[in-house]
Amino acid sequence: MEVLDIIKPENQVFCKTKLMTDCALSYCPGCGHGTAHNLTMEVIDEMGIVEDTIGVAPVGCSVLAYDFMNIDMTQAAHGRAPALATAISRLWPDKYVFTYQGDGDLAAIGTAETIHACNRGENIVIIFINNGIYGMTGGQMAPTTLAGMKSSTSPYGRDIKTMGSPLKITELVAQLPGTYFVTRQSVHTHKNVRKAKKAIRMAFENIKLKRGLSFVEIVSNCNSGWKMTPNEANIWMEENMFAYFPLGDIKVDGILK
Amino acid sequence: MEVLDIIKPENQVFCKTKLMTDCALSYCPGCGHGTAHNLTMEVIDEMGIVEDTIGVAPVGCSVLAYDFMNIDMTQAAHGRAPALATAISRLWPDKYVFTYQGDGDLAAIGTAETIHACNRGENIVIIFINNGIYGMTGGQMAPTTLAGMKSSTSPYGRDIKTMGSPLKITELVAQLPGTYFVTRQSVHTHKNVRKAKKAIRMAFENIKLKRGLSFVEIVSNCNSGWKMTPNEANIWMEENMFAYFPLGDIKVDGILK
Amino acid sequence: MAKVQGAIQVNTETCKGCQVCMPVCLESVIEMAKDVNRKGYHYAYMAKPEACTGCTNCAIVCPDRAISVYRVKVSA
Amino acid sequence: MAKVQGAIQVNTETCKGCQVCMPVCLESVIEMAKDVNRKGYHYAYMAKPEACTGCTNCAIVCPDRAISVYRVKVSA
Amino acid sequence: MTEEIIIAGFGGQGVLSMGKILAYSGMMQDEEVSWMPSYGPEMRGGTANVMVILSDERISSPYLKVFDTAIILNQQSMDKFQDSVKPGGVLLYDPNGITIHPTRTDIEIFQIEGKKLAVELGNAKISNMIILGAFLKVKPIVKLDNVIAGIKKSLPERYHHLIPLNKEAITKGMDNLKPYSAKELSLK
Amino acid sequence: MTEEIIIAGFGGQGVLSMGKILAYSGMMQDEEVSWMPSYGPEMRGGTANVMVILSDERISSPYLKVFDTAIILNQQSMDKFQDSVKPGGVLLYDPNGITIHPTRTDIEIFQIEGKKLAVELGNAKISNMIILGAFLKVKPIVKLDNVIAGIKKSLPERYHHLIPLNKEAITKGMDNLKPYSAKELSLK
Amino acid sequence: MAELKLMKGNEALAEAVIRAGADAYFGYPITPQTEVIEYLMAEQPEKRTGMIVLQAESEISAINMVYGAASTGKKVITSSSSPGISLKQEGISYLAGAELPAVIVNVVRGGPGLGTIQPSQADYFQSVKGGGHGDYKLYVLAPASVQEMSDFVEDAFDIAFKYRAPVLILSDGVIGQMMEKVNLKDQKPRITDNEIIEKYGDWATTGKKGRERNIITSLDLQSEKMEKRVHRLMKKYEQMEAEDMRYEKIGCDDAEYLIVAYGCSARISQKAVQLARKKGLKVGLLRPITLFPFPKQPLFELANQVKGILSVELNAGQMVEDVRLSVEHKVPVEHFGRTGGIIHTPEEILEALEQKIINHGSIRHYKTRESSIL
Amino acid sequence: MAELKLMKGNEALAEAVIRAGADAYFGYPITPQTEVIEYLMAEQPEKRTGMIVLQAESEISAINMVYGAASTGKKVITSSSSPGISLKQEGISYLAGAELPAVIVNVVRGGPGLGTIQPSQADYFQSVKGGGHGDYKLYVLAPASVQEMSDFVEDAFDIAFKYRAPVLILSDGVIGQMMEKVNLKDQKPRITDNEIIEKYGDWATTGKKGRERNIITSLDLQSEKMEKRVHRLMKKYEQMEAEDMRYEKIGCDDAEYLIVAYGCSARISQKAVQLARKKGLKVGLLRPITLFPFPKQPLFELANQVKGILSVELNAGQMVEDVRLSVEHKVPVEHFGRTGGIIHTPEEILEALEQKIINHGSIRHYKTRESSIL
Ligand SMILES: Cc1ncc(C[n+]2csc(CCOP(=O)(O)OP(=O)(O)O)c2C)c(N)n1
Ligand SMILES: Cc1ncc(C[n+]2csc(CCOP(=O)(O)OP(=O)(O)O)c2C)c(N)n1
Ligand code: SF4
Ligand code: SF4
Ligand code: SF4
Ligand code: SF4
Repeated sequence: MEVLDIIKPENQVFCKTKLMTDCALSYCPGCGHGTAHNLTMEVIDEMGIVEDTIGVAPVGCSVLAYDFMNIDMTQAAHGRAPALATAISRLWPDKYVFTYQGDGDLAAIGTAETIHACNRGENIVIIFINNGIYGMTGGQMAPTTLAGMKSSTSPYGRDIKTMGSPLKITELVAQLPGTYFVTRQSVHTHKNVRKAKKAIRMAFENIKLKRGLSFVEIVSNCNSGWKMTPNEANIWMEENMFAYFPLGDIKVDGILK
Repeated sequence: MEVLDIIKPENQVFCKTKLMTDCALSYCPGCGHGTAHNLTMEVIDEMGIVEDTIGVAPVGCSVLAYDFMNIDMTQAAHGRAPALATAISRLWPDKYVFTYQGDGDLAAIGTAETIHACNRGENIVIIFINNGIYGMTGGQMAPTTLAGMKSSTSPYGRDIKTMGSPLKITELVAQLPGTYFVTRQSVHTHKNVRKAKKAIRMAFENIKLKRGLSFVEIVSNCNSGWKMTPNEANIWMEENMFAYFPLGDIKVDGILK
Repeated sequence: MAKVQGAIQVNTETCKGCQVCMPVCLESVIEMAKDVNRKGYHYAYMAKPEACTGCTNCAIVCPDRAISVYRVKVSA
Repeated sequence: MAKVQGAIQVNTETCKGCQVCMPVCLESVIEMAKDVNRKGYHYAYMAKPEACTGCTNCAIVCPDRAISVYRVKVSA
Repeated sequence: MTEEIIIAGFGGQGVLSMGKILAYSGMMQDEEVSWMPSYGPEMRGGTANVMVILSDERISSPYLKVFDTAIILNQQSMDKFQDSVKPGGVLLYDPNGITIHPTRTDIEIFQIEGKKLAVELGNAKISNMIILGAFLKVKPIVKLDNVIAGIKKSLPERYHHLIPLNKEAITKGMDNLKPYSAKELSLK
Repeated sequence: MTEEIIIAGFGGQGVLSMGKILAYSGMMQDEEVSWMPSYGPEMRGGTANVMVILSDERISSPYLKVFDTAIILNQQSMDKFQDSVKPGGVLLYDPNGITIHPTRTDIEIFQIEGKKLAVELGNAKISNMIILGAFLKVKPIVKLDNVIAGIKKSLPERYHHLIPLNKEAITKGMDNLKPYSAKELSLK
Repeated sequence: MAELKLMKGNEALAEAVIRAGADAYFGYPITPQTEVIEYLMAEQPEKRTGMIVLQAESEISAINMVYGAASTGKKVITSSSSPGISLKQEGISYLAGAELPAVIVNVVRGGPGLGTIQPSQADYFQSVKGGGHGDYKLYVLAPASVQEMSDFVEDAFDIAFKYRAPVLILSDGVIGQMMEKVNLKDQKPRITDNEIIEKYGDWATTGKKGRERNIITSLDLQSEKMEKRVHRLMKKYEQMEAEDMRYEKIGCDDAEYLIVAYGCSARISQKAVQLARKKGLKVGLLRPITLFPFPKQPLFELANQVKGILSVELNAGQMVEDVRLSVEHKVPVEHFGRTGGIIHTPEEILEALEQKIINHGSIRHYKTRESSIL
Repeated sequence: MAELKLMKGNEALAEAVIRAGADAYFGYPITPQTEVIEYLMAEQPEKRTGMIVLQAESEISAINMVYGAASTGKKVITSSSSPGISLKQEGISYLAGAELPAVIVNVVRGGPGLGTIQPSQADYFQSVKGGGHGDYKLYVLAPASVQEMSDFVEDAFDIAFKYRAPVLILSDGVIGQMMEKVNLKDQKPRITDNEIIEKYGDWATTGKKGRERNIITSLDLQSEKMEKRVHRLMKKYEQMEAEDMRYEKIGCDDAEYLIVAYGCSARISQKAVQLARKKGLKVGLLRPITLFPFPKQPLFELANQVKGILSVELNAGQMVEDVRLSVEHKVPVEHFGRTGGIIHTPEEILEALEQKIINHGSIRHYKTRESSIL
């Protein structure tokens, strides 16, 4: 059978969601941000809640998320997205409010906002892209940078003694009564993508059920920051990042696993 | 035997340490701050380390700690004491650097500084006075205010749904690899005072041994803020605060209990 | 017994040639083109069309959603 | 058999009359004075001197360290 | 009419509330009023003061240096504010706890045993009302029923049963005002 | 002598380092130099440019609007900077990927097949050195050995084994410079 | 309905927030303005109007909650005092850059640093020159009475929404802590969600329903766009100067000398003017009600009438610069002010006026400092 | 020993920090100054001089680490860019209030808000009028070359310790990112702990050894004391004006028109002056090197010589106010500047000079705004 006979509208089984704009992603080739963006928009599309969704973009490579996600979005100051989301969801209790943040944004400068929004159990979703580095500014050390890992501000590798251990902020917020669903996923293979999408779906369903805060960490590559090709980066990620940041659910239905 | 025959220098078995100034404490009658101040100074006196001790005062009722503790002290911006202490101990590695902070200072505005100083495992002592309220400003709700507890900003009692649960910051920092000794004490009875002093002693010994961060929480009364007499407050504290903030060691020699 | 035949369509302008679609294609259908698109990327294309099962693995891992997938049932 | 006899000396000016020293005194030695000090507080005093064992319980719970404690051995 | 008053004493002596009731009373009879407290970390036993102005014109500055009347409840306040009384003005004070008595001869001075009389009334907390009464005896700038109305306004419902006691205290204050002349002292 | 240059192209084409080597070379012969890059979140494939000035006097503005020479490596840059060349100035460009060629007739225009020649040399990354060579053919403002010294300075030790290759690239650039006349085009 | 009450400035402001139909308050305690959040928590506006009150974990979180609320078209306000306001500077700059309507209240205490909790006006520069980064200004209202603490809340919201810009109410420890009679306005109904979607559908991020999506951001990676944004802001400020500048003149008609003062200093200076008039000195008072836009023109005109001007502020000399810029150095302008929490008395002000202006000609202004420290 | 190098402004500054014998750097990444911490981390000053470099969890933490280090008499520095500097305002006010020596670097980008990462000078007001709360000023150095990025580090530390006050190095994206030749100074030895205890024993909190204890605080609950503190600060600022004001004059001797510009704008304006001179226009340039203290006196004197002044800044009009205050409105002073990250060219500057000054008389200044938006 000829390819052209197959490539017909009626045979289409997958294409880009309409909730992503036509604007070309500013991300580096193979960067997980793109996949995470798409999964989030696919979930919102499938739930049919786009009219009631308000997103909060961070400061980081995904600062331009609002150029790509075809929904109402507000851009927050570095680290403060959870504060914005708190206010928005308090004032619009029936809206689906989510933040999309990187590890520097959420776990360094935004630590207090993250911890307290989680502790208050705001009825929001936090999507947390952990790529172990500050991508936007050119690859500096993040709270999640692994021990011995090189970055432009740990050029000889992260030294635990002087720079501290990689921070498992996700495990910390799981300790708080306010968090209802806490999970760690990745988006570098088809299997992981499918799992991650399920997790994001569950998170947004929790908003509908007013269950409190859902925290979805996505361990992702910053191949530019790591100075690898995308596929090298994904392999390195499996071998090193997953060892320290194991994938899977951490807290489900408010109960720690 | 006549009292006057007993009250002679040679018979003295206890008196105020010379490391407390003659300046009358500005604290309310029966406030635990005074006892905590004295215990800290007694430990430093007994260890003979006053010449090498640098204290960091917070913003809170104990902002004036430097008027009472007869040692070198720096007064920090609200919540930032751990950042100051980090710098001081990095630059003076052989000094005994400690912070003395209230719950609003350490667990609200100072959350990020607390978490990250603990995560870096700075070689300092943090003395954390948890009185479940903002004393200095007149009794507002603190992160540690108990569920249903009244304060001037939770006049009908803390509502968990809108204000979040009382934050167990001490249990959180115990999760971090950087903390070496984490304990919760009180100073309202002679028994507890003796235990608390041992804990503070151990904390300062850890500095000498460069073991990393020691975190000593002292659950204390704010009888003014709680609108009770000191003894009423202490009884209420035993019945209510200790139930949620149980006394005892949480992490010893870097191992969680 | 019915067998499926798939095909992918790559948007050669949005494709960044990152190659993350290659390892997830169990049939090794995809390769990168010799020439480049306007942004200078060697874009992906179906090197082995006959082998494509239309499983969508490549499409869902594509960060830029440059791949659309089509599938038909064909009787062997 | 040797018994100990204690005594406390209260700094009536720094005492704030908070009374936290009372419950910890197993011999109920301490009470608050009728009259007040310059700050207007009813300060603590030894109401039952003979009962004091000089255990220092009161002194170490006193936030203002207003109590000094003395002790002597006396043969019964 | 414009009356500029300062009331000063310990934190626990009801200084601020006395001023508040004065202000409310003035309001009850449609006067302009201002109430400017000292504030801060009010540790128990700290000193407090409040500047109260009642006037039939718009009040300019709520913060003043000199006053028509000073009501003094402890020694620190006596030392600090004795000289703030305008010549010909009034100084009213509770001798209880006062060791150095006023020495000015260009003003009217009165004593009121607020604390002592309050104990007689069986409620130490009421002394400030007694002193208020004494002040109103010297300067009847507000009518008694306006004062009562003012108390009603300033007290939460749950305390309204105390109003009769307050009234009693005020009259007791009016009856026990004692003029005091600095001369006597200076004669000795 | 003062030479004001702009170099512009894609992020990956070695625009900034070409400018850096020029600056270092100038420094090697004791000239004043300035190197002013565009900067920002350099996502791969973004455009980059750098303004380089070599002069025997103190340099005033490192940021300019018009230049003696523009070295152009992609279409966006051609569109943006063609008009920034001073009348009588030089425009040198790599035709690879250029669809709309320069049209000015009041300046000297040259082509250099940087990318193509680099592939011949078996290292695509070296194209910027080829282009640098071409530029030095047009404007021999720095001596070759100073350029080599400049490369040494700007490259980390571990890359010094590449210096011969760089030298080869520069000469190749010098040999392959092609003058280009906008007229031809406009004639068609 | 309207009510006459005796209230603290902070309480009057808090009550006015509810009555103005505000949707939310976010704050963190700090003396001398903690009564604002305490009053709101006690009043349970959630029950009265549905308004939300939340104690944030910090001032930074509070101002960013304000940013979030404002980005959805809600009427939102926060309050703090000097150190807390410094922490809000990034957030305030973001509000200005993203062109969001919001009200910020600063009940000023003495700085720098932890300083003192006593009254001060030392945050004038921070308020009018932009304490945050970048080219922006705040519309700054300076209440001088408890009544204005109440009235200015609605005025502030009106301006904030008229211009889609943050507005600052710059009060001080005196006005915040004192009690005066206050006429409370009637309760305004809160705007409904649907009204917001209607009215602000062209910008507010309320969820894209039947329209193109909205984006709130202060970022423009293209400089051309960013410059357009800055010009848009500058046009707003021009319009504020043309349409919404406010001030009050007291006894200026025959004045030979002028005092310029705002907030509590204006109240105290008013008494000083009375004392001066008693002495037969023709002194007037110009009280800027908006510190930005500053009453440049009225001052410029008065400069033709008066012999000299004294700028009275509870600081070491800040507004005095704007006074000089306004009168273009046509008459001597000097500064007087106490600092560190000490409040100048009417007597002190009159004395300063006589020494520095009446009995003293102009002095070189590039030596300003000297004249500014008392 | 001294060295001639080709470096970026940010790198030159970082290298100078090590060579000045600094004890510590605390910072957080932000464009366009991230090279500072990256360079320091790569250089491992801990091995070169024992200097400590730490990436803090935020700008707020960094400035408070600076406060801690400074309180023990150590030589400490931090750097950031506009939004990060706004977050530091409380800490900076604390440094000023507690009278601590420290150096803060702001490599300015365009605001407000997240704005742009491109060069700007829109933080002038924040820098010189006090972005933080309370009565304080920063000594502000404005480098205009990579050489000055290097040289001003030691100058800044000297001033910081001379006055026990925070010093700001106000740079911009152009000066921070450009490369020029730079003559690096020789390595200075770091001051030893014992020397600190010797030299600063009267205030630094190094542990009380053989002396009364030291206290570092910015708090004075007694207003009388707090006012004394404020007066002490004001005296320092007077002394700075008298002893440490810096500026550069270029072609001013015969100038009929004057450009006032600092930082990158001064460099670009210098070229504009050259272009003007080519056209036969007698234009001079006064470059303030210290923005506080501002060169009031030299400007005041030049006002007797020139016909008009153009204040050129990469912002919507900020320094122009200080220029007007300095010349006391004796000559027309106008503003020109691009914003949002766009850099004005020499040609644009000359054009503005001709339009706004040379071919145009004075205009009413209370309408400043109009003149300031291009
Ligand atoms: C207040 C402030 N500080 C610092 C920055 C500079 N900055 C921009 S993005 C970023 C870090 C981004 O890293 P991350 O959050 O991990 O997101 P990523 O880019 O890796 O996706 C920083 C520090 C800023 N814009 N604002
Ligand atoms: C930046 C800043 N925000 C707020 C305040 C006001 N403030 C002073 S003390 C305090 C809280 C103190 O409470 P806590 O830390 O629990 O100590 P406590 O007084 O109970 O001992 C606050 C909010 C301040 N001084 N600075
Ligand atoms: S820098 Fe890293 S995180 Fe940012 S787009 Fe590139 S790969 Fe992704
Ligand atoms: S307010 Fe509370 S914490 Fe503060 S001194 Fe009084 S009792 Fe202690
Ligand atoms: S994953 Fe997408 S972008 Fe990457 S090569 Fe494949 S098709 Fe192209
Ligand atoms: S505990 Fe101390 S302060 Fe309290 S009553 Fe006893 S002696 Fe006095």
